[in-house]
Order: sequence, then C-alpha cells, then structure tokens
Amino acid sequence: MSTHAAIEHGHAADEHIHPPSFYVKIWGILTVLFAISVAGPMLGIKLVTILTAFGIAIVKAYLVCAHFMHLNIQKRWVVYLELGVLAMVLLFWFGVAPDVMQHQGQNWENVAAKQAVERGMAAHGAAAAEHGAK
Amino acid sequence: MISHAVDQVSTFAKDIDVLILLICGLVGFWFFVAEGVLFFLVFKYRAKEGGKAAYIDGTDPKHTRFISWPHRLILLCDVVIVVAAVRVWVEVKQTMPTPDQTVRVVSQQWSWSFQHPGPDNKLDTADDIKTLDELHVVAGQTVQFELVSQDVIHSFSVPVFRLKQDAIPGRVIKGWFKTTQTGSYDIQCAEICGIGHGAMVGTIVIEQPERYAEWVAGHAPVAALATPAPK
Amino acid sequence: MSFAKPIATLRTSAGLPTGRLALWWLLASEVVIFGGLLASYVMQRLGHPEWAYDAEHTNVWFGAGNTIILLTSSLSAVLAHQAAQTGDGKKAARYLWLTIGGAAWFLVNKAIEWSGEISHGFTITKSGFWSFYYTAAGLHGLHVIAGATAMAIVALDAAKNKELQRVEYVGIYWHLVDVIWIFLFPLLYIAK
Amino acid sequence: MTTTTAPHHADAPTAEHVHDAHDAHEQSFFTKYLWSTDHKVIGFQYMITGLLMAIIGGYMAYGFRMQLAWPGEWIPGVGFLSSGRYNAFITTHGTVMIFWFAMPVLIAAFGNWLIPLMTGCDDMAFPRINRLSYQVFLISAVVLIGSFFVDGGAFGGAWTAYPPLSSKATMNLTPLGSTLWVVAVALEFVAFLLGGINFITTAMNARAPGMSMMNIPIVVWMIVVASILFMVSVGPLVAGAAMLVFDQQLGTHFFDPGQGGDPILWQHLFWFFGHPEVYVVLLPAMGICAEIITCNARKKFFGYKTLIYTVFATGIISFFVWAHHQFVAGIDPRMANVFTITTLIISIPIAEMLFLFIATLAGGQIRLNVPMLWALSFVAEFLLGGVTGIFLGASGSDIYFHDTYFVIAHFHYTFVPIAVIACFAGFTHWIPKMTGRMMNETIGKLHFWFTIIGFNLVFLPLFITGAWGDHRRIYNYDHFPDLTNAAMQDLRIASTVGLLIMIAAQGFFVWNLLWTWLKGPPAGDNPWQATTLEWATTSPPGHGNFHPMPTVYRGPYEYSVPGAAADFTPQHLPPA
Repeated sequence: MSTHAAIEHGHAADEHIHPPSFYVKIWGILTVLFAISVAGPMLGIKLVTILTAFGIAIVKAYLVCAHFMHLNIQKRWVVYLELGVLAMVLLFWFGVAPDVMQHQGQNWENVAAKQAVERGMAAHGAAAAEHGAK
Repeated sequence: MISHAVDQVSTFAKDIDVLILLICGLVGFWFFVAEGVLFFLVFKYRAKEGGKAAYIDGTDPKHTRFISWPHRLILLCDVVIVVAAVRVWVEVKQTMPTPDQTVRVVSQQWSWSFQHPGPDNKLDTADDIKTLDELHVVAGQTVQFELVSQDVIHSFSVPVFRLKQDAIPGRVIKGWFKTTQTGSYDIQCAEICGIGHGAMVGTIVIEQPERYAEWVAGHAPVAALATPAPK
Repeated sequence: MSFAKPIATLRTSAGLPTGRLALWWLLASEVVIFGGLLASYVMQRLGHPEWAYDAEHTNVWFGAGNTIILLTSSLSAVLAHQAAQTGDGKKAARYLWLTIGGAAWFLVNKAIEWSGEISHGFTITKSGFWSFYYTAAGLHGLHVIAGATAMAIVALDAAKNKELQRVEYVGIYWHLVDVIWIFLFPLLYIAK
Repeated sequence: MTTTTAPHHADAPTAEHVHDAHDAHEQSFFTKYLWSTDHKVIGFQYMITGLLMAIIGGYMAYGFRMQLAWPGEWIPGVGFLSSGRYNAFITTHGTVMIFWFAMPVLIAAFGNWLIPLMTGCDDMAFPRINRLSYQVFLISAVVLIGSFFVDGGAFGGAWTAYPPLSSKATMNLTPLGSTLWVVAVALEFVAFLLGGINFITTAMNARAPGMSMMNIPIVVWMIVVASILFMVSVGPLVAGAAMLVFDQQLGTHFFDPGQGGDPILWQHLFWFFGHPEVYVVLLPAMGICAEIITCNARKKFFGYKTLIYTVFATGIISFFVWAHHQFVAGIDPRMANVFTITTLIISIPIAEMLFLFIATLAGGQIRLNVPMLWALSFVAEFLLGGVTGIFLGASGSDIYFHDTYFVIAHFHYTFVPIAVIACFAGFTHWIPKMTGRMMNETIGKLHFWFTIIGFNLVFLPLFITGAWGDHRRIYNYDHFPDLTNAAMQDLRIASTVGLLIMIAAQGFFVWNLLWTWLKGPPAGDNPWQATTLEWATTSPPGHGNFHPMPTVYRGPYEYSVPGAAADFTPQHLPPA
C-alpha cells in the first residue's frame, strides 16, 4: 500500500537524533532572550516593554515548539492543527472583545465597568501620588 | 399570522411580521419541496421483488445538478432573508429616532419599576414619576427607554411591540418604540431570573395625550411616595 | 494484572505513533483551555487600565526565576528524550528526575510567592487582576503537578528500559507547560 | 501473555499476531462488565447510563409539562411543582438530555461500539483511558443527581447558567446546587475530552490495512469530526467553569458587574461552546442515519466525498455563528449583523447534507424495516427543525421569537430527531450485532409510530404558542393576562398529552427489549446484508473483534454493484 510507504518515510523523518549540544545551544538562545525580556521593562518605555515582552515570548515559544517539541520535523498537519486551534482562540477574542473589552457601543454603555475603572484609577492614582511624594 | 393573536402596537411590529411571513414563505417552500421529494422517493423506490438498485456514486453532473441547482436557489433565498432581516434589525435596534419622551426601565427580582420623565419631560429631575409594574406612555409618541437591571439578567419583552431586549446588570441599554394605538398590554420578563421569573409581569398602558396628562397631573408630586425604593 | 496492548494501539495509519498522535490532540485541547482563559484575561485587561496598578505588586523576580527554571527543565526533558532515542533508559530517567526536580522547585517558589502576596492582602478576591492571576497561574500549576507526576511514572519505567517512547511524550507535554508559562510570564508579571 | 493463536489467524499480518489473544484470561463478573477495557462493554455502559439518564430527563419533562397543562395541580409521581422546583426541573432536563443522554449515547456509546468495529481493529487505541473516561462520566452523573438532595435543592438557572443568577447564591437560592451543577458539567467535559481524543486517535491511526481516508464509513467520520468540534469549542468553557465556581465559592468577580467583571463574558464563553455543541450531537446522528439509509436503500451513498467536505465546512462554520443566541442578550447590535450572515451561511452545508440523504434514496430498493423508518423520520423531522432555525438566525425576526416557545419547538425538532430518533435508529440497527439477537419488527413499528405521533403532538402546538407570545421557563401563565386564554391553554394541554403518548410509547421499547432478551431469534453475522466491517465478524463480536483481522479493499457503500452476484459487496471481500 502506498500509505504504508508514506508511514515508513514519515517515521524515518521523525527519528532524527540531534546531539545534546544542539539542545544546549537552543537553551542558551532562550536564556539570552529571556534576559532581554526581563531587561526590557527596565527602560521604562511602554512600547519597548510590550515589544520585548510579547515579541520575545513568541520567539521563545517558537524555539521551544520547533526544536524541543520537534514540531519542525513533525508531520506538517500537526503544525496546522495546533495553529488552527490557536486561530479559534483568536476568533473567540475578536468575537467577544467588542462586547467585553469595549465599555461602550451602539446604544449601550457598560456603566459599571467604567465606574470600576474610574474608582480603580482614582484609588491607585492617590496611592501613586503618595508614593511619589515619599 | 401572529397579528391574529397578538396585536401590532408599535410601528415596527408590522415590519417584523412581514419579515416573518417572508421567511415563512421561503423556508416553507423548501420544506414542502424537500418533504415531498422525500416521501415521493420512499414510495417510488420501495423494495420490489427481484428489483435491483441503481449504482450511482453522485459525482456525475447529470445527477449532481439535482442538488446543485436547488443549492444555488437556497443561497439566493439566504441573501434575500439576510437583507430583509438586517433591514428590520437596523430599524429596531440600530437607529434611534428623536424621542418625544424618555423613560427608564429598571428590572429587579422580580418586578419592573419605571421612571417617567414627569411634567417637564426630562429624566432625573425632581418631578419624575416612579411606578412599580406599570409603564404609562402616550399613543403615537416615540419613546426611548433606558434599560437597566439591579441584580441579574432580565429581559424587557413586549410581545405586542415585537420588542425584546435583555437588561444586563451594570449596563445601560437604550432602545425605542413608537406606539400606534391605545390599550394596556403585558410586559414580560423573557430571561430566567430566579424563582419569581414566572410571575415577573408588568403592564404598559398606552393612552391618549389627554388621559396621559391627567395621569401625570394626578401622580407627579406624590408619586414618589408610592415607589418602593428598590436600592 | 499485566495489560496487553491491543493491536489498535500499535497501528500507525496516520503516519505517527499512536501515543504521540493522541498527545498532539491533547495539546490542542490544552491550547484552547488556556487560550480561552487568557483571551478573557487579555480583553478585560485592555479594558481595565487600573489593573496595571495591581500588576505592579507582582514580583518579577519570582516570575523570572520560575521562567528560567522551566526553561532549564525543558532542556533536561529534551535531553531525556535524546537519551531515550539512543536507547539509554537509565540516562533518560536521570534527566527526567532532574526535570521533576525543576518542577518541584517551581512549585516551592510559587508557594513562597503566593503566601507572601496573600499575607499582604493580595488575595484572589482583591480585584479582577488578582482573580485572573491566581486562576491562570493556578491552572498552570496544576499542569506542572500533572506533568511531574506523569514524568515520575515514565521515569520509573524508563530506568528499566521499558516504554522508552513515553519519555518523548511526557517531554512534549512538559514543553507545552513551559510554553504556556512563557506567555503567562509577560502577561502577568511584565506588562504593567 | 499467552499466544494461543487460532488456526484461522494464519493470514493475519505477523506483527499483529501476538497481541490479539487476551481473551484467554478467565474474567470475573467485575472485570468483565464493570472494570472492563473492552470497547463493546464500555459502549454498553455508556448506552445504559445514557438511557437511564434519559429516563430522569423524561421524568423532569413529565413534571413540568403537567404543571404547564394544569398549573398548580398535584402531579402524580411528582407532587406539587413550586416555581423553584420547576426551574430546577427545566434546568436539569436540558442539561441531562444534552450532556448525559445525547452525548453519551450518540458519541460515546456508538463511538465505542462502531469505531473499532468499522475501522477493523480490536479495541480503542487507549482502552484504559476509555475506561477512565466512562468512570469520570459516571461520577459526573452522580454529582448532578446528587445536587437534588443538597441544601437548597438543584440549580434552577437554566442550562445556559447566565451569571449573576448562577454565580450568586443570594439570587439563585441554591448555594450548593449551582456549584454541583457546574462541577458535574465540567467533569462531563473531562470525560468527553478523554473519550474524544481516544476516538480521534483510533479512527486516525488504527484503521485496517487498506482503509484509506475515503474508505471510512460516514458515521466514523462524523463521530471524529464531532469529537474535534467538541474538543476545540469546549476549552474556553472549561476555563469559564472554573471561573464560575470561583465566583460562587471563593467570592471572585469574574462575572460580577459591580466589581469590574462582565456577565456578557460568560454568555460568550458558553455559546462559543454551545453552538458547536449542537453539531457535536447532530453529526453522529446524521452519520448513523447515513449508514442505515444506504444499507436499506441498497445504494451507494450519493456523493460520499461531497458529504465529507460538507461536514468539514459545517464544522468550521459552526465556530462562527455562536452569537446568534445572544442577538437581544446585550451584545453590540452591529455584531448581530455579522452573525446573521454567518448563521444563514451555515444553512447551505446543512441543506446540502439533507439533500444528499434524500438523493441517496433515488433509484434504490428501499426496505422499510424499523431502523430505516427511524432513519427516514430523522430526515423528515429534522427538516422542520432546520427550516424553523432560519427564523431565529435572522436577527430581525429573532427579536420577536427569542426565548419564546418557538425556540423550544425549533430546537426540539432538531434535538429529538438527533437524540431520540437517531438513537433508536442506531440502536435497532446495531443491537443485532452487539447482542446477536434480532429485535421484533412488529413491536418495533408500534414503538416507532407511537413515538413519532407523540413527538409531533408535543412540539407542533408549541410553535403556535410561541408565535402567540408564550415565553420560556415560566411555571404558570396565569400571571400574564395576555397569555391567559383558552385557546393557548388547549394547545399547552395538547402538548402535554403528546408527551404522555411519547412516554407511554417507550413501553413498547421495553417490551421489545424483553422480547429480544427472551426469545429474539439469532441474528447471524450480517442480518441486514450490509457492507461495512462490523458485519464481517460474529454477532456479538468476541474479544479482539476479528479473527483474522480484516483487510479493506473498497469503499464502505458498495451496494448493488453492476455485475456482482449479491447486491452488496463487503469492504473486506478480496476482489475476485
């Protein structure tokens, strides 16, 4: 059967063995990236923080998935499966955010959430001002 | 069909009924065609002594056209329904005509309370009329309502208006209706809200301007006392 | 009672071992569970700027320490897999125990961190941020415990050179736990 | 492991040889029926548990329909139904029928029976996980039933459990019942996640040699796609269930608007799962009917590949439509337009599927035996459920129909065909295989006709009461002046009478089961002369299912092949 030939072939591709040093190298890159992501916020620039924190998280996740989980030598559809599932999470986000992230929309207003934001900002603002004065 | 049993009392009630009739016609057609074909085929191709079934895999265009053509027609029907439904939706939920009057509808377990603007026709002033379970509006006027909830989710449903909107605690949701005749009708809670849900009923009283003015005059100063203050 | 594997377990019509196939589906289901939680968190967080003040009270150093622990334990998990590939069950088991050690260290850190926060009044009911903080990190912590338990079982077998393919499977699961933390760390600790 | 290999194993592949001999163990009653890892036994466990839970759900329906027909009267077997108990009854009815009847029977029971048999292997890929899945499921059922006996009684906030009603004990008045409800549902999700991974893996990996993707029987495809849909859609709700329990028991504010939470978030979490869930139970039901219709029409399925692609399309689109349950529930009205469009798009693949079913009949030799009657009635009744959905998917008309009895009638015209009709279709079709005995055709037809008549009598009147404004979840319409009139009450009574007929009709089913048990004639290997692999083995299949393991040479529905001697050519038959 042709499917069986494909299976054997697939197996051979999965069973690729890297030397331990390869994994240590990946770990080294991960550690450096991690250091940057911790250092980023210390600059105190919001945009840099977001970029270093989440950009690097994505790169790190990619490295772990590709080289530690071996998704790079896995069957293609496995990657598509995981990405497809992730796409459903994004779909959920975009379907829900207009109602939950926004506190106001056409003919409606989330008064309670706005009040919670104001209350929180005021309380913490006062606290922060106090903190700054010290 | 619906107006037979439930009056059309708002301006958009008719539009919703027409939409329902349109959908009824379109899907009814397909329903009866499909059922008809189904029963016809079951009858025509019932097992016969020594008969042999045809060997059809359903890839030949000669056969598939019996499916693909109805399919395109259904798509067309879908487009018609979407256009009609969205038009009605936009009219009822997305537009906001300039109101003659604004009222506040407050839902709580398990009653409705209403805040009428009073003689000055402005909400949140001293002469507001607060009532329990009874909403008074003027026939022919456009009324805007602000829907709020004190505790759990309720739903402001007035079948004669064909109007329904959930009240979400923490949110103010606005809507409108324009009445077309006088009468008094049910306001029902359409979202389960606890053990009293089955008894959460209010009345909407639609009156001629004179009667309404009388009611306002009779209730304005002292009405505040009649309110149970559900804080 | 010894358990005889059915033929069904040993077939590979889809082209990859049954255990790994199931694992990818398990991971898919984990992705949506965490995805749903984090999507809810992110949209609420963006809608509530005041949560940033709550986030200031999280301890970046605990988070950072735990990140490096998990990254390193991922390395030892993949080294265990590598050892299993070469057929060295004893070495694979040693690496797995090292990974379990990382998991334990992670949990100890977490316990110290949380008890400190709770004693300062930052409990799960303090605000929306803290609710999500404890729920997300708690759910992740449960996965750490589950992963460590699974690794312990596999390590006992692997030391006897049995079921070596499972070393890879627990490893993949462990990397998922790591990847989830890679996103939790900036979401809960860094973004302020 | 003993390797007592029977002689007819000779032509099985050697690699698989050693492993299919575990029937050599002597097994006690406990290990054979209660602690078994055999997929057939687990299938029976799911089937029996599901049917017992259906009795509970049916009892609830009996209770509240009687209350609605004769409000405030004493109900035989139930007593007086207060509004709190009424709410608990409708909540439990909905939850049980979907999570503890439709899912275990259609996916778990038929999935367990059919996937290994139809794909030609000896068991599930993970028999012990399979057993664990059933045990978790059983615990979840016990937790749910237990919620009726705790302080405050069972949860009464409807199966959608919208907070803050579900999250605050001061509002729902069921401090423990509501938490037990969430825990039970969450446990059920875990059970079906475990089961689903098993089904998917087995169907993907454990197929008999030669069974390519396009040789898989439709029902297996359907159960696999349903399991995938379930797995992907349930994730956010699992997280949501944890959040809801924390809100109830720890005092967090995930869904509490007063403290920065948002009740709408739960609605989205719930319906993001809740809508695909409809297809999770619909697809296996359609698969079961596809098997029965092809077999009894003696015809190849019309457009097998088209159907499979349509199923994929349905599965994907089903993720894009969830907010049509929330049109008037406080979401932004602009979003409603998007979801109206996606909702009407999904009518296309569903219509396509039903057309393919109908087209399969053309040119056939239709045997109207009991399974076929059930399967055809599935198509006939589901059509009505399908078309009435358009009224609710179109935002404009949903403003009026939302949360009325029209909705109830609509989704019962989908769920009753799914859970009851397709379940009986599959049951009567495969029980000869699973037990080795034929059921009685005459009793079966009586059962069929009385159930169908009862069912239509229950729900046709409800379309009308719904259109006339009856709202759901109301224990007594006497409070609503506009809804208190004799015509509507007559319709409500008609509906209740229909339910009594439907319940009484199940007596025929019990009679038929007893008859089959006591004097059912032996079924033989292939009583329906079907082509798929499960009919290639003995009835009931022994441990290990096939001796020897089969090899597949052709597609699943080779009926009435021109030139062939018989009008069916089984999948495992080597080409001449």
